[in-house]
Amino acid sequence: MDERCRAVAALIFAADRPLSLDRLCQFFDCGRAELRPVIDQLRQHYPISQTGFYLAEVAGGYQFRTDPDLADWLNKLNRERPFRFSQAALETLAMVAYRQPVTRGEIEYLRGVDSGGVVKTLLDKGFLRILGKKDVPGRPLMYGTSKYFLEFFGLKDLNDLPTLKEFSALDPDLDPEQSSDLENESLPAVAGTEEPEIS
Amino acid sequence: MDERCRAVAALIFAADRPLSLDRLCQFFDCGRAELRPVIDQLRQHYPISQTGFYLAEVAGGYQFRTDPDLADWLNKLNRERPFRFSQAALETLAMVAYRQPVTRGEIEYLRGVDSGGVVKTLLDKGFLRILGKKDVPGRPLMYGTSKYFLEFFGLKDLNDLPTLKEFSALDPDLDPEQSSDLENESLPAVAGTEEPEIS
Amino acid sequence: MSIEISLQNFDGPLDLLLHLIKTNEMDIADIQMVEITEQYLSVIDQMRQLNLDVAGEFLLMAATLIHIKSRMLLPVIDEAETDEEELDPRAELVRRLLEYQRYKDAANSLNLQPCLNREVFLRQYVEPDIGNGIADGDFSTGIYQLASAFHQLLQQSKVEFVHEVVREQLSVTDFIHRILERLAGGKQLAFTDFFLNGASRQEMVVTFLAMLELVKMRMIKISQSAEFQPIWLSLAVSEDEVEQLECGEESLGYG
Repeated sequence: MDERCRAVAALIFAADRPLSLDRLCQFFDCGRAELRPVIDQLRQHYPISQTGFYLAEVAGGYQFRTDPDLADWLNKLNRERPFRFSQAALETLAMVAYRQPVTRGEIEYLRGVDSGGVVKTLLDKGFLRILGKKDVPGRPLMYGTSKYFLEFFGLKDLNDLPTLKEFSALDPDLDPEQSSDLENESLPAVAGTEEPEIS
Repeated sequence: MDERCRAVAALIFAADRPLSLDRLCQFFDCGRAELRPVIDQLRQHYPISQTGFYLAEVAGGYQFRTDPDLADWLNKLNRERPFRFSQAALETLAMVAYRQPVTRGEIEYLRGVDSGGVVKTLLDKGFLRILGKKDVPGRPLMYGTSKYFLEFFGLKDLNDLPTLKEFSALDPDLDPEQSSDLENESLPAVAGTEEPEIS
Repeated sequence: MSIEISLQNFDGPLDLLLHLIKTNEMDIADIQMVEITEQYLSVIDQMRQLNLDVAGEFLLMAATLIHIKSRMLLPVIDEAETDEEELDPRAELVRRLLEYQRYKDAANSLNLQPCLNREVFLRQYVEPDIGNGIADGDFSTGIYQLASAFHQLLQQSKVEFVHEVVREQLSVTDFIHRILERLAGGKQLAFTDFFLNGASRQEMVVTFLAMLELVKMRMIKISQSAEFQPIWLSLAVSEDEVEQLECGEESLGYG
């Protein structure tokens, strides 16, 4: 391994957040094309499930992480209990993740219950962030997921979210337009998430 | 590498201090003689000056550390660490954002502590700018947020800041009287509210 | 069929409905409204008998179900312009249930991802020379953190702040002039008259400072007939001298 490759590994190792390719390029004052092979070499050198920890691609950057299958061992080390999501928090987080930008009203329509408290908790924990205000009367706040959300779930980016399962019972005659909408929604819909009809 | 060897590597990697052989023996419920070869295998796998970081024996334990010859790169990382807001900086910035134009005296009145240093840091980092001098005795400087502030927080303009009413609406436990008081504070106050000049 | 469920186990009315549909092995696209409505209402009833608070959302859904059920009993008017949704009063509900089911599934699959500090761990050790004294948060700072900081500030200093909102500039000079104005024409006013109800702490302090300044300048007289008797304020100089008074904050040392 040449010095630059070693330096890249050391920087990723020492950084407290995932380091993006762009950030690394700034350090070495070079283009992405030059560093990409270096990253590839390192990822080959630190593959998953080989030596206890591996070079992962998360939240738009690179980070060393322990192998997930060693969780039981590592939990012995960890005195603190890991953060546990309530069903409500998880549902809300999923809605925001797949439908962002989304307003509180939209979340509440989808869930059928008041969600202010859950949204606040998720904001407090850093999983959500405020994206701005929606350009409709009342200018409600729009929410989206944070970088920490990606880091927490080990996702490269939003496209890395697990695809939404198609619901088998969906009757294609019921509302064809709607069902094709649903298919496309495995990806976060950025525009055209229809306004809920809240009376 | 077998699972125990990988687990040892992962534990050393994730621990917040060097792990001693004895401590590791506790984890695996086995004797030193059994684990010593595992450590040796890992030290061979992570030698110094090979891949950017190595398994070091320090303070009576084992720990992964970056190669000493890469210190220049790592110092650069530390220097260029993205600015993290301290609570004091965040409070002060919030205060200016919502109440601009605001004087240092007003910030200190609300925060209850000397804020000169924080204001200077925020000016240096480009989050704040000087709007002019207030037309009151002493002509104190008035501060406001900069264009960079808007960029940093992804805001179109100051109206994009969540109003405090919206904010407290997330928390159902907040007492209603308080939130109606806050309602008036929803937009950055433009007119100067001057502190009494009490020395 | 007897249903023994507690509403607490359900995230909301949609969750409860989905559960009922599943336990009845119904086709979600063809919900038997009479049956489902009955079962739903009986769950709500059970909760009420137990004197438990039934959240408004559950009641709203009950009303919706009854409404749909009654609409389904009406004859279908076969008009050309009625669209599919109007043909089936359940359409809206079915769509919401399907959508909700999808996010429930999504939530579960999200939970199966390896999570930080649950399945996956990061390097914890921080080299001693790292860190420049700036407090570390474990996530980045955004608008929310900003609004939150301000909100907390306001809560901490609630009392003072509320006054500050309505208060115009308070300066000792202003208060000196206010006191002089009120005493004009040789009036004598009680000390307490200057501290009316509703005055903020700052106003009181500044008023008091103004009085002390006036005494120091020998502009006013303060008198009391006996201990514990009212304290009276009056002008110590002629009106002309009052007119000539020039004082700024700086000359008073409050600048």
